Order: sequence, then C-alpha cells, then structure tokens
Amino acid sequence: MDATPASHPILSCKAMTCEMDSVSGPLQILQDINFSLDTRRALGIVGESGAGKSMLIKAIMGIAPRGLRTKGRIELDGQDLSALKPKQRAKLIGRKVGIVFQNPMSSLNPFVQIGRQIEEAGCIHLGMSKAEARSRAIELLSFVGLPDPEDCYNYYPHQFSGGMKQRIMIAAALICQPDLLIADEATTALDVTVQKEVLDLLQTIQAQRQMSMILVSHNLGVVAGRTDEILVLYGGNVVEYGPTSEVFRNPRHRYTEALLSAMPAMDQPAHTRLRTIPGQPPNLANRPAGCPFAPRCPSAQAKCHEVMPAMSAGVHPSHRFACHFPLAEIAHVQ
Amino acid sequence: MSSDIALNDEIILEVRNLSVSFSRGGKEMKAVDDVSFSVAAGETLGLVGESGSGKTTIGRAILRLLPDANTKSEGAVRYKKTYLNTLSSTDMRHMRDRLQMIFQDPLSSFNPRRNVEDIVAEGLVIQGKPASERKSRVEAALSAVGFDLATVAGRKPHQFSGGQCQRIAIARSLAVEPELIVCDEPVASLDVSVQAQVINLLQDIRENRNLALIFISHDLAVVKNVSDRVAVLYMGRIVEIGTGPQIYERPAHPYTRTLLEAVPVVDATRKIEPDGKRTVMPSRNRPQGGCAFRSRCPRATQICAETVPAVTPAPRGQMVACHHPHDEPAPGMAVRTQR
Amino acid sequence: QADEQAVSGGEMTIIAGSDIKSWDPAITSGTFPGGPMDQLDAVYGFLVYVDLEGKVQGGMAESLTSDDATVWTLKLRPDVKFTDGNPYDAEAVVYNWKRAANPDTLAPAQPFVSSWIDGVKIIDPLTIEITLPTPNRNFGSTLAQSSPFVASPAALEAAGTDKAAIKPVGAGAFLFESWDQGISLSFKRNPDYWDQPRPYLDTLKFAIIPETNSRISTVVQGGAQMMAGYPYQFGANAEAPSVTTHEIPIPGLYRAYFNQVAGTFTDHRAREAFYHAVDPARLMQAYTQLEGYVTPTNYFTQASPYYDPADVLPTYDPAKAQELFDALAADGKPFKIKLVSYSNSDLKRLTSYLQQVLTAYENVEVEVELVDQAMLKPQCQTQVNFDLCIDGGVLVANGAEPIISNMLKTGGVDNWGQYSSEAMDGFLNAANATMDQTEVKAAYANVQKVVAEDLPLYIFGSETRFLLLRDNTGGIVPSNGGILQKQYLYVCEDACAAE
Amino acid sequence: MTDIGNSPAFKPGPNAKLGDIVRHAMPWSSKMKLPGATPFEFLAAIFLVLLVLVALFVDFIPGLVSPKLPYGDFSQLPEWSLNGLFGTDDIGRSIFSRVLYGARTSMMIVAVSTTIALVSGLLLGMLAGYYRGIFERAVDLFANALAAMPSTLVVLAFVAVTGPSVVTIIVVLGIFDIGTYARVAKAGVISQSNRDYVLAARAMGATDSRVLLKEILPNLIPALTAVMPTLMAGLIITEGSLSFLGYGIPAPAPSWGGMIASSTDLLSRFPVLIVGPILAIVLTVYAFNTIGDYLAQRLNNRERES
Amino acid sequence: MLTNAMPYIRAISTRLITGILVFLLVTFSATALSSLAPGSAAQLILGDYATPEQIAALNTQYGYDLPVWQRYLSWLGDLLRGDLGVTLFSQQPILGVVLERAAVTFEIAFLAMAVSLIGIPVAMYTASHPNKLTDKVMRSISTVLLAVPTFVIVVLFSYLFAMVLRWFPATGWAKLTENPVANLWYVALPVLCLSLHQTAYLYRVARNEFVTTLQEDYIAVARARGLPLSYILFNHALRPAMPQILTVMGLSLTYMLAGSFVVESYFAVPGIGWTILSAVKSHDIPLVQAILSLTVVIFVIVFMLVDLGYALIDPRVKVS
Ligand SMILES: Nc1ncnc2c1ncn2[C@@H]1O[C@H](COP(=O)(O)OP(=O)(O)OP(=O)(O)O)[C@@H](O)[C@H]1O
Ligand SMILES: Nc1ncnc2c1ncn2[C@@H]1O[C@H](COP(=O)(O)OP(=O)(O)OP(=O)(O)O)[C@@H](O)[C@H]1O
Ligand SMILES: [Mg+2]
Ligand SMILES: [Mg+2]
Repeated sequence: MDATPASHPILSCKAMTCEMDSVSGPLQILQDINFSLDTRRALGIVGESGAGKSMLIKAIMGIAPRGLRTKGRIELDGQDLSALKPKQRAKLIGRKVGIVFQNPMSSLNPFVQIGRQIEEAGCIHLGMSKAEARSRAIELLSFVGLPDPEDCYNYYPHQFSGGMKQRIMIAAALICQPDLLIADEATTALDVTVQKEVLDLLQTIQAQRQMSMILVSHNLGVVAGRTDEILVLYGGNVVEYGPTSEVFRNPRHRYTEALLSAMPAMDQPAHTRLRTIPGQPPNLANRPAGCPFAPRCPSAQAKCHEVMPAMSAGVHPSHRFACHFPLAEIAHVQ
Repeated sequence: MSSDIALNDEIILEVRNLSVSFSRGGKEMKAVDDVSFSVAAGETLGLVGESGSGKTTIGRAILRLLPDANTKSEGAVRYKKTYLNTLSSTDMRHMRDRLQMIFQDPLSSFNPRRNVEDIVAEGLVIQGKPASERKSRVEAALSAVGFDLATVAGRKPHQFSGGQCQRIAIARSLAVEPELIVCDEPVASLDVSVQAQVINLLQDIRENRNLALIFISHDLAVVKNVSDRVAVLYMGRIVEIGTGPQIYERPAHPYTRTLLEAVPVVDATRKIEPDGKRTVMPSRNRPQGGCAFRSRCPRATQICAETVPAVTPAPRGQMVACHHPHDEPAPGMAVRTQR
Repeated sequence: QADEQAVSGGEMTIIAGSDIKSWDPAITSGTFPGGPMDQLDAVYGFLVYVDLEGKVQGGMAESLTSDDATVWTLKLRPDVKFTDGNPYDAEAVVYNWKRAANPDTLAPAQPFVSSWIDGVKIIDPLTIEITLPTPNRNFGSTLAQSSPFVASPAALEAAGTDKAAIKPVGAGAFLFESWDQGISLSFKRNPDYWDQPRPYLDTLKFAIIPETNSRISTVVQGGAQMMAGYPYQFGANAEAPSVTTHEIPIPGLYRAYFNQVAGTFTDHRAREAFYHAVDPARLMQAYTQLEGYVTPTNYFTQASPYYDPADVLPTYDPAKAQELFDALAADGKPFKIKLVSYSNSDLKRLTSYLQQVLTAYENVEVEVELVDQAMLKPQCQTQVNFDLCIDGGVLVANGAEPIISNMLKTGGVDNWGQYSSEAMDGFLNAANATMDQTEVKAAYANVQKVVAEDLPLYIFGSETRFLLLRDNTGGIVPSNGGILQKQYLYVCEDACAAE
Repeated sequence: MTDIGNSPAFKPGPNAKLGDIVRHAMPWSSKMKLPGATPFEFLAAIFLVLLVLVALFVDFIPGLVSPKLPYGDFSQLPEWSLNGLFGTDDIGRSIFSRVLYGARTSMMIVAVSTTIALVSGLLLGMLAGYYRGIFERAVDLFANALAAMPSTLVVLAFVAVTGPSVVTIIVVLGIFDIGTYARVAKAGVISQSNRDYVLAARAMGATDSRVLLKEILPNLIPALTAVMPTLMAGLIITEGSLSFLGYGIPAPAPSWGGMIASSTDLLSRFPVLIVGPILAIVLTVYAFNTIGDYLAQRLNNRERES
Repeated sequence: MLTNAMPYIRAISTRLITGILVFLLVTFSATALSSLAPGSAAQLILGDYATPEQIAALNTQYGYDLPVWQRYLSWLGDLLRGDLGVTLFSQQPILGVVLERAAVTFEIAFLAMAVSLIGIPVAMYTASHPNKLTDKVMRSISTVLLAVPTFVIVVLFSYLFAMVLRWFPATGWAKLTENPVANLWYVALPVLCLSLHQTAYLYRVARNEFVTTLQEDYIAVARARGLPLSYILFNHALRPAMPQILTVMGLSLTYMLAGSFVVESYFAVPGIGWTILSAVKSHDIPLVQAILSLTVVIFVIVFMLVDLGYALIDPRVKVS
C-alpha cells in the first residue's frame, strides 16, 4: 500500500533500549530500536518467542513490568512520551492507542460485564455519559460482529468463546476512536479458522477507520499480506525492517531468510526436509559482542562475532537490515 | 467398514468405531464419535482438526491413557493381533514398550526432579531391563536424537531449551524401541527455528526404524510435511481421510477447505482481502442431528440436517463424510510463491 | 459485731473461683471463701458455725451444746420460716439429717450423720437431743462444717431423687434469684429473715471469674466488692485507691501426704530425711512468693490452745539429710520419689521447687506428676499412687476437729497417706471423748508427740486467709473456714470507716 | 462443600514448572542460599537454624545453668549476664536457660507432630487425589470435621484424658494438622496428575504405586514445604496456649507457654519477667511465618512465571 | 425454570449431606471425648468427700456408665425431638443458655471482624504501591502481629489496659440490648484482642490477593487503556480479590468462635467459648454437645454463605 500524501508518523521510536535486572545480571531486553509508523499504515512485528515483541509494545504503552528501564525517545502523534508525567502519558495513550493482547482468556476481567469493560475507557477519557457510552459499546459490539449486542452487553467474559472474546477486546480497543491499534499476538491462541476471521476483522477495521495498526506475531504468515511494513526482531535487536512484500520476497538478513525457509510450506511435498537453524537465541544477560545471530549463522565470519552490524539500506530505500554479509538482492519479478 | 486405505499392507494398528465420552457434572459429552482408521508400519498418519475436536482423546484412547473415572470408550483398538482395549492392565503394561507417546509441552512431560539419564531410562526400568542393557540403550537413544550421554546425563530438564527437551522426549520413547509413537502436537510449543529440527528428526527416525507415527497437530502445514496420510477431525468425527496430496490438493469436505483457506501463508505477493465471515460454533453438549458442520457449511442442504453423512470414497480416492463433497481443486493451491 | 455503721440496701458482688454444682443441702464441700458452700450459705444459712476462736456458735439454730460430749442439745430459734412458708423446726432439721444419712442421697457426710442419726430425738419443735454412740467433743464443729445446711423439706420432697431438680428453698439471709451456670449467681434480700434488720444488702451476687489477675483487676476497678486470695497474688494492687485487704485469722496448715503403705516413705528415715532436706521457710517463699512465713513446729501452731513446744518436727539440716539419703541408698532403698499434685500455678511452683531442692542432693531421684485437679483425690486417696501427694490450699487446723481426725486417724477421709497408728487413734479418741479442756490438751500433746515421732504428714507452712476488697465494703464476719456471714455484709456510701 | 480451613495463602496453580519450584521452594536442595530473600527472611532463617541448634545442643552451651536448678534468688530482675539475661523465675531458675531448654521442648513437639501429620496427611491426600471418588470424599469429610472442631479445646479435652503428657499433646496436635497436609497433598496430586509427565510414566507402563511414589510424591514436596512453616508456627502457638492453660507440657519441663503462665501470676509485681518467654515464642512464630511466606511467595512466583 | 434450579438443589443438598456427616462426626467425637475426660460430673457434684461407690451410684443415675454409642444415640434422639435438655447444674434450658451466650460471642466476633475489615483498604493501597515504605511497614507490622499468640495479647492487654492504665474493665459484660454504652465499654478489650490477629491476617491475605490480581493480564489491559489506578483498584481488582478475602472472613469467624475461650475466660465474658471451657471442666456434657453442635452448624452455614458469596461475586461460579 502506498502512503497517502497526508500521512505523518503516528508512532516512532528512536534509539529505544530496554534493560532489566535479574538474578544473573542486567538483561538487555531491547537494544536500539528505531522505527516509525505512519498514519493509516500497518506494521508487523515478528520474531521468535522471547525476541522482545511484547516488551517493545509494553514499553511503548508504559505498562512494562516494574524494574524495566527504558531509554530513547518514543513519540506518539508527535508528542514525546517520556516528557509526560505518568498520568498524562497513560491518558494520552489510553485515548490514542487501542490494544488487543495475546490471551483472550485472561485479558478480559472475568468479574466485570463486558459492556462495562468496553465503555469504561470512553467514560474516563472522553467523558461520555453512561447512556452514551452504552450505546457506543453496543454499536461497537455489533460492529465487531457479535450477535445480539444488546444482550451481550450484560454478559460476562466466560460466556463467550475465545474468538468472541477477541472481538470484544477489539471493540474495547476502539471505544476512544484511537489512531493506532496494536494487536499483540491477538490470534495466537485461536484456531486457524477463527484466527483468520479475527485478522480479517482487524484489517477491515483498520481500513474503515483509517487507523494505523501494529500486528505482532511470531507467525510470519499472519503478518504477510496484512501489513505494509514489517519489523523482524531477533534477541531484542531489529534485524530487518522494511516493506512487507520486500522483506518476504527479498529477505536480506540471514536470520529472516533462515526463518522463512524453516517453515514448512503448504506447497512442499510430504517429507521435505526442512532447513534448520542450529543453536539457540542469545542469552539476554550475556550477549555476544557482534551480531546476535552470528553464533547460529552458517555464513558468519570473524567480523560477525566481533562487530555489531549497523542498519544498512537495501535497494528499496526503506528496506533496512543489520547484517555484515547480507543475502544478495533478487530482482523484482512482478 | 473400512474407511481408509493404508499405504501398504502391513497394518499394525487398526481403530474401529472408537467412541469416547466424558461425563462432566452429570453431563455426557461425546469427545470422539465413531472413529475408524488404521496405520501401517512405517507410515505417518496426521490428525488435524480445530481445538477440542478430539485429537488428543483419540491418541490417548489408543494407548489407554484416559482417566478411568469419568471416561467411557467403545470400539476396538487392535495392535497387530492384540485387541488393546480388552487387555488386562498388566498385559497392557507389557505392551507399552511397543506403543509410545510424545507430548505437546516437552518440559511438563518430564518429571522435573529427574535427570535426563533417569528420564530416558525410565521406560527400561519399568520394563525390567537389566542395568547394563539400560545404559547402552539410553546411550543409543540419546545419540539418535543428537545428544551425547556423557554431556547431558546429570542435567535436569529445565536446563534444556524447548527443542532440546522435545528431542529428549523422543529419545525417551525410542529407548524402549517402540513400533508406533503417538505424537500429540510435538512441535506446537516450539519456535519455528527449532520446530524444523524436531520435524526433521522425527522423519529420520521414522525412516531408519520403520516406525509408525500418529502425528497430531492443528498446523496444517506441519501435518502436510510429516504425514503420509491425513485424517481431518471435526467435533469428534473423521470428516475426511486420505493421502496428503488427496487432502491438500483436492479437499473434498467443505470443512477441510475452510481449514486450508484459513492457513496463514507467507505469501508476499498476495494482499489478503478480508471477508466478514463469522463462525457460529454449535454446542458440543447439545449435539444437533445431522452433519455437525452444517451450520458453518456453505453447501448445506436439507439432507445435512437430517442424516449424519456416512464415510464414502471421494473421486480422488480419499474417504469423506459429506453429502456434498467437492471435486474441484482447492482455490489458491496452485498459486504459491516459490522461494 | 461491728455493724453500727451498717447501711441497708445496695448490691454486692463477690468473686468466686468456681460455680456450684447443686443446691442439695446435703452435698457440701470446701469450707473456704469463694467455694461452693459460700454460695449455698446465702440461701440456707449455717445451722451452727465455728467462729474464729474455734467455738461452735448458733447460726440458724440458737445453740448446740453438750456437757459430756455424748448427749448434745440443739436449740432452734422460734418463728424461723423457710421462704416457702414452712417452719424451720425440729422436724425440718431431722428430715434433712435423715436424708443425709440415707446412702441414696450420696451425701459426703453420710458416714458421719448415719453414725448418730439413730440417737436423734425431737424433744419439742425447737429442741433436738442427739445421743452419740461414742462421746465426741467435736460433734458441734463437725456438724457445722460437714452438714450445716437445712432446706425446706417440701422443696426436697418435690425434687425426689433428682438432685439437679432441687430448688433452693432455705431460711437464710437471701432468696435465690437467678443462676447463670458458670457465669454468675444472684440473690435478693430475704425480707422475712429472722435476724432483722439484717440482711442489709438488697442484692448479693457471685461472679465467677477464673483468672486470678482478672479477679484482682476487677476488684481494683470496682467491678466487684471482694475476692478471696493471698497477699502474694494481690501485689501492689492491695495499695490501689479504694482497695484494702482483710485478714481472716483462721490458721490453716500447708501439708503434704507421705505414702505410708508403699514406696520410699514407708521408711521412717526417708520421711525424716525429707524434713531435713527442705527448708520450709524457703519452700513457703517459693510457694507464695512472699517472705516472713513462720514455720509450724508441729500440727498445732502457736496460735492454737493446744500448742506444745515440747515435741517438734525435724528441722532443716541438709547435712543430716544427705547422711540419711546415703544410708538409705546403702541399704538398697534409694530415695526415689514421685511427687503428685494438681496443675495449678502455685502448686507447679511448689513441686518444681521441691524437685529442684531435692535433686541437688546425692542419691535422690524425684519425679513430678501433675494431674487435673479433679484427679488428685482419686489418684492419691483411692489409688494411693504417689510417694508424696501435695494438696493445695490450707486446711483449717487449729480448731482441731474434724480435720485432725480426718487426717491422722486410721481410715480418716483426709488420710490419703493411709497412715495408721494405734497410739494416734487412741489419743485422738481420747481428745474427742471429753469436754474437759485439760484432758483434751493432754491428749493433743500426745498426738503431737506421735506426729513428731511418726512424721505422718509433711507440714511446712501455716497461713490465714485474706480478702481483697473495696473499702466501701463492711460487715465482714467470718464463720466456718472463713466463709463470710452474708447477713452482716453491707456497702457504705463512700469508704467505710476502718473497723 | 468448601474446603474448610483451607489455608488461603496457598494456591497450587495448575501449570507450575516444577523444576523451578523445587529449586526455589527448597533452596537448600540445590544451594544453601535463599534466592531473593529480604534481610528479614534471611534473619528468620538464621534464627530458625539457631533454634534448631539450640534445641539439639543446649546441653553443651558453656556457662548455661541447668533449667532445673536454682540460679539466683526468686524473681530476680534481668541483669547483664548469660544466665541472668531474662532474670530468674519465681523459684530462682534462670529464665534464659529455661527459654533455651523450652526451645528444645517446642522444637521436639513441632518435629514429631509435623512428622505424624505430614506422613498421614500425605498418605490420605495422595490416595484421595489419585483415586478421587470415595477416597476423596472420605478424606474431605475427615478434614472438614477436623476443621469444624474448636481444635484447641478438643486438644485440651484430649490432654485432660491422659493427663498432660508430651505424647498425647504431640499426637493430638499432629492429628489436627493431618487435614491441612492432606488437602495440600490432594490438591498437589490433582494438579500433578494433570501434567504430562504422569501420563508419560503411565505410557511407559508405570504402575499406580510407582506413579504415586516415584513421580508425584517428590513433586508435592515444594507445596508441602511451603505450608509447613506456617503450620509449625500454628503448632507452637497451640502448644503455647495449652501450656499456658496448664494443659501442656508437664510442669518442671520448661515450656514457653508454661513460663508465660507462671510469669502472668507475678505480672503485677515483676512485669519484666514475662518478657523472655514472650520474646521466644513471638520470635519463633515470626520466623516460621516469615519463612513460610517466603516459600509460598517463591512457589507463587514460579507458578506465575511459568 | 425447574431445570435451572436443579443444579442448585443438587449442590445445596450435597453440601447439606456433607454438613450433616461432619456434624455427626464431631458431636460423636465430643461424646466419646467427654466420657474419657477425668473425673465426672458426679465427682464434681458430690465433692471431695464422696466415696467411689457414691460416685458410681450417681453416674448410674445420670446414665454416664452407659457405653459411648448408647449415650450418643440417646442424645441424638433427644436432639431430633428438639429437646436439648437443661444445663446439668443450674437447670437452665440449654437452648436459651446457648443462644444467649452465642449472641455474646457473635457480637464480639462480628465486631472484631468489622474492625479487621480496615485491613482491606490498607491492603489495597499497599498492594498498588508494592515495596514502598508503607507497604514494607504494614507488612512488618502484620507479620509481627501474626506472631503474637492470642493468649499473649490477652495477658499483655489485660495487664496494660485493665490493670495498669485501667482504661477498660477487666471483666464483665452488659447486654447490648439493655445497655449499649456499657456493652461497648465491656467489648472493647476482647474485641481488640481478637481483632488484632484477624486484621493482620486479613491484611496479608488481601494484600497478596491484590498483588496477584494486579498482575493479571486484564489489569495490564486496563492500565494500557490509561485508566486511573484508583479506578482499576475498585472496579477491576476488588472483586477478583473478594473470594479469597471472603474465605478468610469465613475462616476468621470460625477462628474467633473456636478461639474465643482464652479471651472470654480471661475477660469473664459470658460467651460460648468460656461456657464450653467451663462445661468441659465441669462435665456438663449436654451443654458441651449443644455448643459443639451449634459451632458445627455455624461452621457449615458460614461456609455455605462463603460459597454463596463466591457465586455472587464470581460470575463463573455456578454453585457446584
Ligand atoms: N518480567 C520479566 N522479568 C525479566 N525478564 C523478562 C520479563 N518479561 C519478559 N522478560 C524477558 O524479556 C524478553 C522478551 O520477552 P517478550 O515477552 O517481549 O518476548 P516475546 O517476543 O513477546 O515472546 P513471545 O512470543 O513468547 O510472547 C524475554 O527474554 C523474556 O525472558
Ligand atoms: N479428561 C477429560 N474430561 C472431560 N472432558 C475432556 C477430557 N479430556 C478432553 N475432554 C474434552 O473432550 C474434547 C476433545 O478434547 P481433546 O483434548 O481430545 O481435543 P484436541 O483436539 O486435542 O484439542 P486441542 O487442540 O485443544 O488439544 C474437548 O471438548 C475436551 O474439553
Ligand atoms: Mg509476547
Ligand atoms: Mg490436544
């Protein structure tokens, strides 16, 4: 999707670094994260478990666990978040950002009627009246595709299936008409068929409401075809960042490429040997000096173990990757 | 009734009309309903289906690992010449060195207080093998999954990563030298990069040892990769069973098609067009008559509401339980990006 | 009596340590203040009572006298009526005695009463003549302490054999009002009491408070008028504003029983060694946490008319004690004893102290067994399962009978050590058989001689009783064993003038 | 029916990673370290270790007088010396010495009662949790009945039967804790039985007894260890109450409750003499509670993290 | 409608059956125990000078020489006939005595519980500011309070407040219905002694519960939505923490009923705790049985109420 002329960054992170203390020393959970997301665009964040996807989201939202030290600059709609007092920051984020979390079972309060959970942010941030909030909530419920929204309003979360809950979460995220919608592994716990529906819903909403969206997933298939840009995280580092179609068609970082070829594909015949990635993700308490992927990289050279590669640009100007020895560019076949 | 055709003649496991129901709070719930299939030696049968469709229950029912207290199961499970379901518990225990299981969560399938050597040797201890034989078999099993006994022996499970744990779990099963392993979502909790290792390993072992595998997964891509034949489950019933190509290229059952369409694929060329479909899942506790899928099925007609479709051969050779099976190629199957 | 400044009216609360179990006038025990008899007295009144000098005085009856210790005359007061209207006359008194003599009544005094019940003769409605089978100088005091209550025969008849059903109908100073079991008892003034203007109080209450400290605090705070206890318990609270202590000068003995039928103490040397081994002054100090106790030299203390300095108990002499212990060990009879007592905190201290002192000697082994209070008598008296059995509290000793016979006579009810001596029995009988004070004194001198020789008991202290009371409390007139006569009690507006 | 008396501080979660729980709930199992302990928790642990050492070796403390023999005059106020630290009691014994010997009494009761309760509770709980059905109902009933009785009172009545004897106290106190251990063990077995390793063992052909004893039992230990200190603190309190009421440890033997009771009599005259035994009992209960909290906390943390 | 009620009926009936079984077990144990207790009512009635024969005779008269089960059955029979009998010594109707004294204990227990409720807001505050100074201080205070046994608190408070300072009466009671002011005066110390422990306990449990709840995903979601902390605490954290708090309150009540006898006998408060203690000592078995029965019934009711509370608080719980 091409950026419309009026677009400007809704969210940008500059040199963001997160650190946390643990028994085995300080953990470098995120290192030097840079990206910026324009209005009406969708960003996919992918990476293996523990890569720091959720931490990134949490640090941006200001709901990181106690003890996480965040450095760098985060701007939301042009405002520097770190300059704000926690309360103002929470209010700003609450109004501008809607978020859907991974586990639909646990992210709705089982003790509170879903209607109230949907409308409460509206009441607090936008000062809606009770009746107004209620009609908004019901409207949103039907918008996300729940049957009988009037009745559902008074139901408790356990009365819904996982997919429905995720729809309710989406409705709740929309109450303040946010500019940015974040879905952190929003479909991981769902069955494939339901996953598809929820993803479709997210995508529809994004388009209809002209929002920006961040889609976090460890499943490359989820972000492919549904996002404009993609950010590949590995061990707390951004290893590749660029237009989704570019990155998938033309992965430059060796980790991205290895990840893509390790996935069993639907078009391979049975018993095709998969490409494996030996070793394990880096230990955050004791990072290697050079490229975090170097110990597992088949084409790693001495330099890779010593020097942390900087982000370099590919042929496509906004396609960036952190690899000393990137894969060759494949010609566009379109 | 023979609802499937095994790859070769040497059928080692045959499941006939298996039904399992659980009672919960006085209510009965049929988790597996009249399921029949067979597995040949050296063959991998994939079981796919959405959550709650009864995959795990089938696997455990075969190995008689369901809790006695609230379970009722019917049907016959024959392993070679033995009817497992009628064996005494002592005799069943003796059968267990031939039938093994691998679980989804590798860490939770290990007793955290045991070290790796004890874990792998456990089956041999239970089967009463002498210590000398144990040692060599443990070593062999570990080396089959790429570990060296000496370096891992004293370590505890939590000192290993998920993929390593799953390999140890495989070694544990291999140590007793089984002929059939039920793998219950063995890669579901693993990251893509390690998932590939485990899948490759299972394939190698299967080939080397002529092992039969029942491979349970909800990931259709993984199942496609590992399986010779695939059974698709919906609400406790097999709706379609056939070879991989049959199922993946010409799925006959609308449910199979729904599943396949929903699989997220890494396809950079295709911008996915969202549709507004929404599934209404029928209740398991109050089963309606007729085909269970009909409320979600675009092709449903009156007959689907009235009669449960019997399993019949589809044109491409697979068996399907549908009144209106498809016979055209699945859309989009041909257009996959090549990498 | 010093009740010139008595005021009528008002309410008084007396703290009791435990509740009564029954209103049965025949079932009595424990002549100590705050004990069950104290509470029955409010309703029934003592027929006769023993005063502070040990003399038998008329209570509900006018007098009980005898010239020869064999024929006793009980004179009743005219026009005394039970609160149900029936006359408190000879018939009623004899009815109560007969009832007590009947084994079905299960009266503790049954053996005593039945021994003379056949000699009872009603002379007229106000006079009863009792002819004893053998002379007993102490008949009056025994009667006063073991069977002093007379209830309305009608009320007793009505209850039949069910003791619990007995309604408290007496002719005493107070009328029973309410009883909240285990908590409190409440009485109101008997308007028809024979000794007008007494009783003074409109309401008399007994509150049951188990904890000593709580009892003391309650008196100090004015929640109750009085409690019985010992100065060591009161401590500085005795000096609290509006609070005083009052001594009831009835001397009593602290004693313990040697097992005379089995075990270490059957050997006289062991008993002697025990006397030598323990410093009684120190023992009393340990027991009461107060200094200055004078150790009695024999059964009768200096305050007693029968006191005789001639024969004294062995005194504290550790060297001699060790000698005797060694001698016993050498004879193959090592000094190895079991102390039995019940588990109240004072007795715990006492037994621990004894154990501590004795084990400091060579060749001595001491085991302590503390039982439930209710179990002490069965264990000591019935099973005789002890070497030294220590009962708590003091026994009124100097009035001599009936306590001295109970303790020292063969088969006496308090003779837990099963001490048996013909000489002792003879002297005790002789003392009882006469009303002649010199003969009595001579007989008791012999008794003391035998006590000093035989060492039947371990006597280690004497003490009087004390009350902790509010200073607005007046009319303290003790009777039997220190039980206050309820009809004299009154409360002053402010503090009462010192008596 | 709700589990009566269920210790609310403890909630065995369904998906704890056991290895971690074990390592952290029983720190001494791997290293003699208390990971993540606050200074208070550390001090509490040291105090308990000292207490156990005192209980075992009090006879060998140099200069400590016997708790049975007099040390000074009656009711002496505290002074700055080993034996006179807490003063002397009403018959001249060193309160400090008696407090230390009292530790032996308390620790002995705690140890034996806990053993009785633990062994029986574990047995009942494991049977109930593994076989469910009638076993579970019977054990629940038993535990509920225990919890529905005013425990101290029943113990008191029991003790009154045989006279205050150490054996009775230990046994009865032990019986009253069976319910809790059984409940914890039952909950543990149920949650363990849902784990795949139990299934894996059965798939290997393990018999029920092997599954129970070799697989499940070792994994119940963390949960049991986490409730144990709290129950032990309860034992100390109950034993103290009994001795305080005069139904506890027979008199000459030093016991904290008994010492508090006898100091209570003299409270109005020598209030400081009550300080020693109260300090002992309070510190001990505090230490046990603190360690219990610490272990439960670690157990919870582990559960949450997994 | 009927079908909806069925599970409730079943759930309640199973609870009742369990309750009845517990009741039988406990009351039977009480009979067995009391028959084992040393001495006997007869001994106590007849006093120190009674002979063993006399005691045996009175025991026969009272039926105390019958086997335990016979006595239990006859007691049970009487109970079924609604006849609790009269107290052994004072001949008061047991039902009246027990109810009157239970009212006293209840008053104290409820007041103590009410006092202990202040633990909840404190817990809320400290849990939302974990490891800050107030949290640390409150936690230390509560741990220390939990370490002081009730009997020690009773001794110390009665010494301090009754004997030395004389702020509150050392003993005694006035009925709430007759003299509310005096009643307040008398309950103060017992309530204080009982509630200290409870407050600390409730505080700790509530704090832990709040801390746990505040770590739930839905709290993170609420925070991510920018909802203010106080709003989150009251609207999202309070209810999830309630079941645990309710359990503790149920336990507190039973603790206070069962543990009241030290407090009650020390302060001579005429409640069931003291009554049962003195009844055990004086072998008033009918009274002991009646109180135990009442206690068990109360326990069962309290736990049923707690269950009901769960169902009201937690929409997921459907009485079962
Ligand atoms: N509370 C915490 N304390 C310490 N380390 C943490 C904490 N939470 C997360 N981490 C660490 O931070 C890293 C990043 O975690 P994060 O949850 O962001 O990963 P993720 O990419 O979201 O993984 P997943 O796909 O499993 O959700 C991990 O290594 C994790 O172990
Ligand atoms: N022990 C049990 N008691 C009661 N019901 C059970 C039990 N085990 C499984 N079920 C139910 O049986 C049905 C089938 O469960 P099963 O675990 O076989 O599904 P599955 O296909 O393996 O699902 P998943 O993909 O979630 O693992 C589910 O509805 C489940 O709730
Ligand atoms: Mg995540
Ligand atoms: Mg499954």
